[in-house]
Amino acid sequence: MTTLTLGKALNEAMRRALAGDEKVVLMGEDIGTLGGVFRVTDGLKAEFGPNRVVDTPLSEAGIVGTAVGLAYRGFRPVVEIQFDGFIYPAFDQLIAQVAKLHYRSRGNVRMPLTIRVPFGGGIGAAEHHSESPEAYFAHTAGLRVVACSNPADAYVMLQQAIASDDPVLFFEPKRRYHVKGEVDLDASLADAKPMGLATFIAKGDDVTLVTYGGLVQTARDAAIAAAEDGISIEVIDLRSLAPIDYESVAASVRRTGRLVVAHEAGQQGGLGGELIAGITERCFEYLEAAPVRVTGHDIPYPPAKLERHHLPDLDRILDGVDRVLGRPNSLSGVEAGAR
Amino acid sequence: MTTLTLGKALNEAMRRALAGDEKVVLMGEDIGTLGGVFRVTDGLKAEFGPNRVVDTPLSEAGIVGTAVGLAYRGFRPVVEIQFDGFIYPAFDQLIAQVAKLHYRSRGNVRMPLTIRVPFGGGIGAAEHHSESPEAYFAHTAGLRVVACSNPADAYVMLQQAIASDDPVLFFEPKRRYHVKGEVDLDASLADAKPMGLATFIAKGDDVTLVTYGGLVQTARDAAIAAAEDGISIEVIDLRSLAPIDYESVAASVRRTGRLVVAHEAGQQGGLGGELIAGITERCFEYLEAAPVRVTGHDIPYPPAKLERHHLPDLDRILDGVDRVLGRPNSLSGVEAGAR
Amino acid sequence: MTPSDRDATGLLTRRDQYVQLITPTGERRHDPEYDPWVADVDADALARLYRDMAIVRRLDAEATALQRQGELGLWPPLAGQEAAQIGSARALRDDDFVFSSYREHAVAWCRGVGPAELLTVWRGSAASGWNPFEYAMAVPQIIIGAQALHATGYAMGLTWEESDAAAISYFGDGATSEGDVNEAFVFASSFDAPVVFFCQNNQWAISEPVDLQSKQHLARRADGFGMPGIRVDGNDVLAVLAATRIALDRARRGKGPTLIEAVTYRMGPHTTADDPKRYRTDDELADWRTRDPLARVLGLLGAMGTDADALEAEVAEESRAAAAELRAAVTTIPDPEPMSVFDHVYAEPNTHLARQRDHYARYLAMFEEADAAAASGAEGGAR
Amino acid sequence: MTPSDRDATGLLTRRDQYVQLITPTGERRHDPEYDPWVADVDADALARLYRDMAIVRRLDAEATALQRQGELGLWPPLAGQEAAQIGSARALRDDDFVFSSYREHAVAWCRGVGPAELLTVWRGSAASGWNPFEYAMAVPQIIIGAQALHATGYAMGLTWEESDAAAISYFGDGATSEGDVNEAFVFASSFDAPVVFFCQNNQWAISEPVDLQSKQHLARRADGFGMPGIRVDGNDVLAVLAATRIALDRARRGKGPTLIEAVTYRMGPHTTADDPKRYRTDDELADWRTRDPLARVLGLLGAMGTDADALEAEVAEESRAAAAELRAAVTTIPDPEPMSVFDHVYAEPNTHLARQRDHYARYLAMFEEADAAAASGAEGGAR
Ligand SMILES: Cc1ncc(C[n+]2csc(CCOP(=O)(O)OP(=O)(O)O)c2C)c(N)n1
Ligand SMILES: Cc1ncc(C[n+]2csc(CCOP(=O)(O)OP(=O)(O)O)c2C)c(N)n1
Ligand SMILES: [Mg+2]
Ligand SMILES: [Mg+2]
Repeated sequence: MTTLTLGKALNEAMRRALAGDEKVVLMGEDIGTLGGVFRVTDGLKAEFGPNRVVDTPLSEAGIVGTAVGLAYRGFRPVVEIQFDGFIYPAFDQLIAQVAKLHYRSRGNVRMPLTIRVPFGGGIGAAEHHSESPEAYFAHTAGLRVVACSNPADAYVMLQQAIASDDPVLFFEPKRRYHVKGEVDLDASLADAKPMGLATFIAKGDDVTLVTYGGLVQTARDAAIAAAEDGISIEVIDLRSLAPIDYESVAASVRRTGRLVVAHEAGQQGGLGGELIAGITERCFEYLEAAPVRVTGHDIPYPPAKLERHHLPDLDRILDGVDRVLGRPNSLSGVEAGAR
Repeated sequence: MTTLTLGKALNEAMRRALAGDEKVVLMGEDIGTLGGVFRVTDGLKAEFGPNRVVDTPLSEAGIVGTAVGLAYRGFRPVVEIQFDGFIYPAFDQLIAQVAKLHYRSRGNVRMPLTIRVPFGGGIGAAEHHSESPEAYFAHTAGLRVVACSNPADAYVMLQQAIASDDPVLFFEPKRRYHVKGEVDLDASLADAKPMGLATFIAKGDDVTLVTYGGLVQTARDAAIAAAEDGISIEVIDLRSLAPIDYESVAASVRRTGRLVVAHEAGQQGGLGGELIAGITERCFEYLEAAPVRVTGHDIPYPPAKLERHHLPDLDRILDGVDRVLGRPNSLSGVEAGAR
Repeated sequence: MTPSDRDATGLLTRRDQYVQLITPTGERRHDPEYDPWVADVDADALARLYRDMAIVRRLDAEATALQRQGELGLWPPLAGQEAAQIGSARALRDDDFVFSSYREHAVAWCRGVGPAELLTVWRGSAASGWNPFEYAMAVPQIIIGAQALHATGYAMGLTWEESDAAAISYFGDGATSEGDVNEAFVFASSFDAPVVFFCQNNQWAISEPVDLQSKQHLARRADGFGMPGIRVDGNDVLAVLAATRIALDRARRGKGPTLIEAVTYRMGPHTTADDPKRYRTDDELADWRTRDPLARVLGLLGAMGTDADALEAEVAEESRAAAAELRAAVTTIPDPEPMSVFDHVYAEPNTHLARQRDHYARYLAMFEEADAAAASGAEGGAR
Repeated sequence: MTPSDRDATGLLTRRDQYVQLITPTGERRHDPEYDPWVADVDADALARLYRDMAIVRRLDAEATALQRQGELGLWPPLAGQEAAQIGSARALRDDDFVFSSYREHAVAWCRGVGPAELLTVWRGSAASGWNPFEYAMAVPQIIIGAQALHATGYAMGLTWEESDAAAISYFGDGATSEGDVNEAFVFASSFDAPVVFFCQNNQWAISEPVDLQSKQHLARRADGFGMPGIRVDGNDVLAVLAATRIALDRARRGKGPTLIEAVTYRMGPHTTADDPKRYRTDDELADWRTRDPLARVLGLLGAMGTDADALEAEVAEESRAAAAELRAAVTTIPDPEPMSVFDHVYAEPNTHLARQRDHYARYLAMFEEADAAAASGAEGGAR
């Protein structure tokens, strides 16, 4: 076991992928000489050369579009989008090409791309640097979408994503890049837990709290705080956002009867809705209360000094827990219908 | 009252908007001389000239991006995206600019754009010509999203969208362009029903069936067919996809206790999930069964000869109705949990 | 790279004109720069190019007829662009890779794509007609310009593998307005990618004339992106062959990308769903008819001593046979199995899709049971 | 438009060189084509341009200091680009409209944007610092290249209104690789839009050198899009002023867009979060220091008989005052009200957002009650 930051764990995962398969190439803006604005690719260009770790022109559609061509040629491009808010210029190549080409070619053309996206807020950044666009991709057939939340997962899941023959949107919680954790650098991928499965972060009986990415730690803290009030929260790190590991979540909800979903992205059309609908379909008769969503507001990401009034935090998550438990909460007295 | 096709009703709406406000300009590919590939803008360039009805170069980001600049100058651009599948190159301008500029400018800059998008399948078209991308936009704060389903609504709602000071994604069910209906060309917008409100297409007591766009007619037919089996379905045409008129839907579900949502778009992360979550939050104690989603599969839009196996049709909607009613259905015997 | 280096390639656009080796009336125009590249093209070789063009013209007409008769859902005719497509495709090596748009039927034909494979997509029977790796030709691209980036990325991969193969991307005049095509120029130039950007300027993007897209010759676009641009008579199969060979040679020698603007004309509608009468004149059409790609070759062959009438008759016969084969092929295209709608969404197992697939299978089974029940006179569970 | 028309504008890029009117050592270089455009710039006018540059340089340094001291979240320094920004901004009319990127602080200053307004966004206190219509300058753009299309659309609107105002878009060398910028060239040229594309080639896009974006001079990009391109010494305020005036004049005369490549250098980090030592050498920096935009103007003014030392001292005094004003201003920027997070998402009432806003208000109220309860020693409902 080695102690690494989440960013360094990703770096090691790419080093191992580059060393293990000569068809793996990294592409992106400032990822080579600079090592990425978050230094996640630090040292890799020096080690593997400019044809394996490629500083590209400033064009996201260009990066993803050329990666598609490279996949045609048998490469496994690992693309870095510098910040979440800069993925939109590449949207057409991702939605109309990357996601569809395997289907459109009747399985002849594989698109084993990995699109790395530092995502989410909490770092006091300028606009367009704190977005949570994951729902756009989770709604896109042909893509797989995952989000890591800790160094150990980051190390394993990124290697699994690169090894996957399907295109994977790989979301990295940028506010967690510097958080340290234990990583087994020699762990074999063979017996590693598949990236498609969710993880139980904390066991509990009263409420199932599902989240992913940057909020997983917040959810864990919420569970600890709630325990002091005698509330037992089961925390699930979803990890895979498409497809969703409904078996794990449903198993938990059948025990707790209560579900809270938290994410930084806006509520309207967000993944919380998908989860609640999917769980309601599977566990309707087990539900003891309406599932609750604790999310970012449906607003453009606000200026840095307001982000704490936008992002779900420990208190807002606990307020959601109180709501699902029928304890006093911010909407107490507000008629459900009027909610 | 005049009998018009849905396409012609849209044409008349734009004619009236162009005549009523000199700042209204239409922009798009082939919308001028040709009158649009669906002829929806037929005759408007001849009537209002090339500076009001503008054939643009072949670039969706260019069209939307220049429309943003025109909005800065005080214009009200009405943009046509030729087909649903071609909106993705404009995604960055729509998500990072159009949707955010009013917020980003603290209310100083208005983006009264209307983005017209012929959407959905059922016309046996080539790939990229039958997409349902509405959920991407419904999840985007700052945008309004509406879908019309009949000539009368098309005529009024498009004028309302153009008159709105907020950007509106206006979805037109292309398979319904040629369907005729009664339109009051002189109706005043003042007392017209706001585009934000849903419409009750058929009254019923057993099940609430919510849909929009091209499936509204199918839902109506389903209600008629079900009536023969003694099942009374309330059909709601959502019309506004963001924001959703939850009051109307909730009022209905409180009476029926059962909800079925149908859309052509894929299920994973689709609007069905948002609706079910939103209604569960509001009507949990009224629900007698798990709400059901009847949607397109989570696949890239299939070749023409397979689209009938992708799109929800009358039988699939009725199967969903049977499911929510606990009548024999395709999943009878399948354990809910395993569903 | 200094601009003069680029000039040194001697390929910079000739202003207000284009490279032409065969005049519309069939005279051979001599060009010291381009002649050497087609020195090997004798009468027989030229006759083969004529044959290619005649056959694809006939196949294209047949496909249009098949659409009119309801056998195809849609067809985008190539009529008028035979020389641009044949001249460029015949310059390719088998291991070069083609990234085309939806109109390059003649290119597909040169790559060996069979009649049924050519029609499959347009019949709506499957998502694609052929395996891209079988013919080194990608699935045709409908999103305008997207394939230019794919060709560029593929070519970048070729350089990293130190291969001397090349990639070629076909797109139209309208496509030059899309960001993707311009970004492809940026990447190709930056990485000296061995890619040929073959732009068929057929004067129209559906109803929009080329000067709405650009007031400048499209080949001129190249210089600003640090690559040479060649403007060639796209109705002159010999000039197109020469230009493409020059561009491919540069690519193989590690000199990077080249943009070729082949000036041609779409004689037919944009697709069978289009009505060109709404936006262009008969005079324009008549004018371009005088620059027909096939007639001029027959003329030149005659001057070279070939019995043009005999060749024409012989090729017409071949074309009829090819057309008959195409017509026969269309009905052999199998209708897809309902459940195949779920195939190939993912390369690996996907829990969500597997579940959805299972549900739909149960749904279809319900009807079979119902039918069976109905057949046996019993009560069906489903309507 | 034939290429020769464009040549006739006399503005086509001068290869391997650029327009320069003041040498780095302060000699006045005469240029028959550009001199007439700055004939009005006497010693006083030149001194004013020096003053502008000196003050913005000082303001920029002060803002960097404020960031280091934690008063700002981030700051993208303009150091080194004073001449490019002042020379171009001073060519504008009040009714021309500016669409800039995030680095054009000097342009904003010329437009009259106040110190607090300039810092608001970088302090993270609000989504924007000023009302775009008050200064005819849009909210700065962070999405690289997007503003080029906005300027083009605005300019299209100007032609439809038959106004003789113009739009100007500022972007960097890296931005020329984005599709948006190239599409802006297409639209501007196609509609003869009165827009000036002002590209500050400061040699770097964060850590990426300009030749990764283009092997060709960026100004050369213009010709292929049917517009003139001017390559100018971006550290020569007089040359930049002349070039921008020429471009604006063309715009006002209905001649359409012009691309200006101002060759300059980013002397500081990309932003205060960047460490340039990781990707560029001290020698490069030293080399560019010899081409300083301010020193050369002082030199020329001296040769013109101005007491340069006196001017320098006087302006230094002004600059200190301006810097002090900036420092004082930053603390006057009000912190935003929590509930303002919901303001201006929509221009019209929105049912969903109203509900969400109400819920959040109740949530915040819950804490106030709790605090109040706690204060009065009672039991709080919330943690
Ligand atoms: C991104 C995108 N936008 C719009 C369309 C609709 N469309 C199909 S073909 C076409 C015109 C293309 O013109 P050109 O590039 O000249 O090719 P040509 O059809 O003339 O061969 C358009 C606008 C599309 N397929 N893709
Ligand atoms: C679409 C997009 N992609 C990436 C970024 C991240 N980014 C911010 S500035 C920058 C470099 C811009 O370089 P250039 O255009 O030369 O402008 P400069 O910063 O040198 O003034 C990059 C890559 C962004 N802001 N937007
Ligand atoms: Mg064309
Ligand atoms: Mg730069």
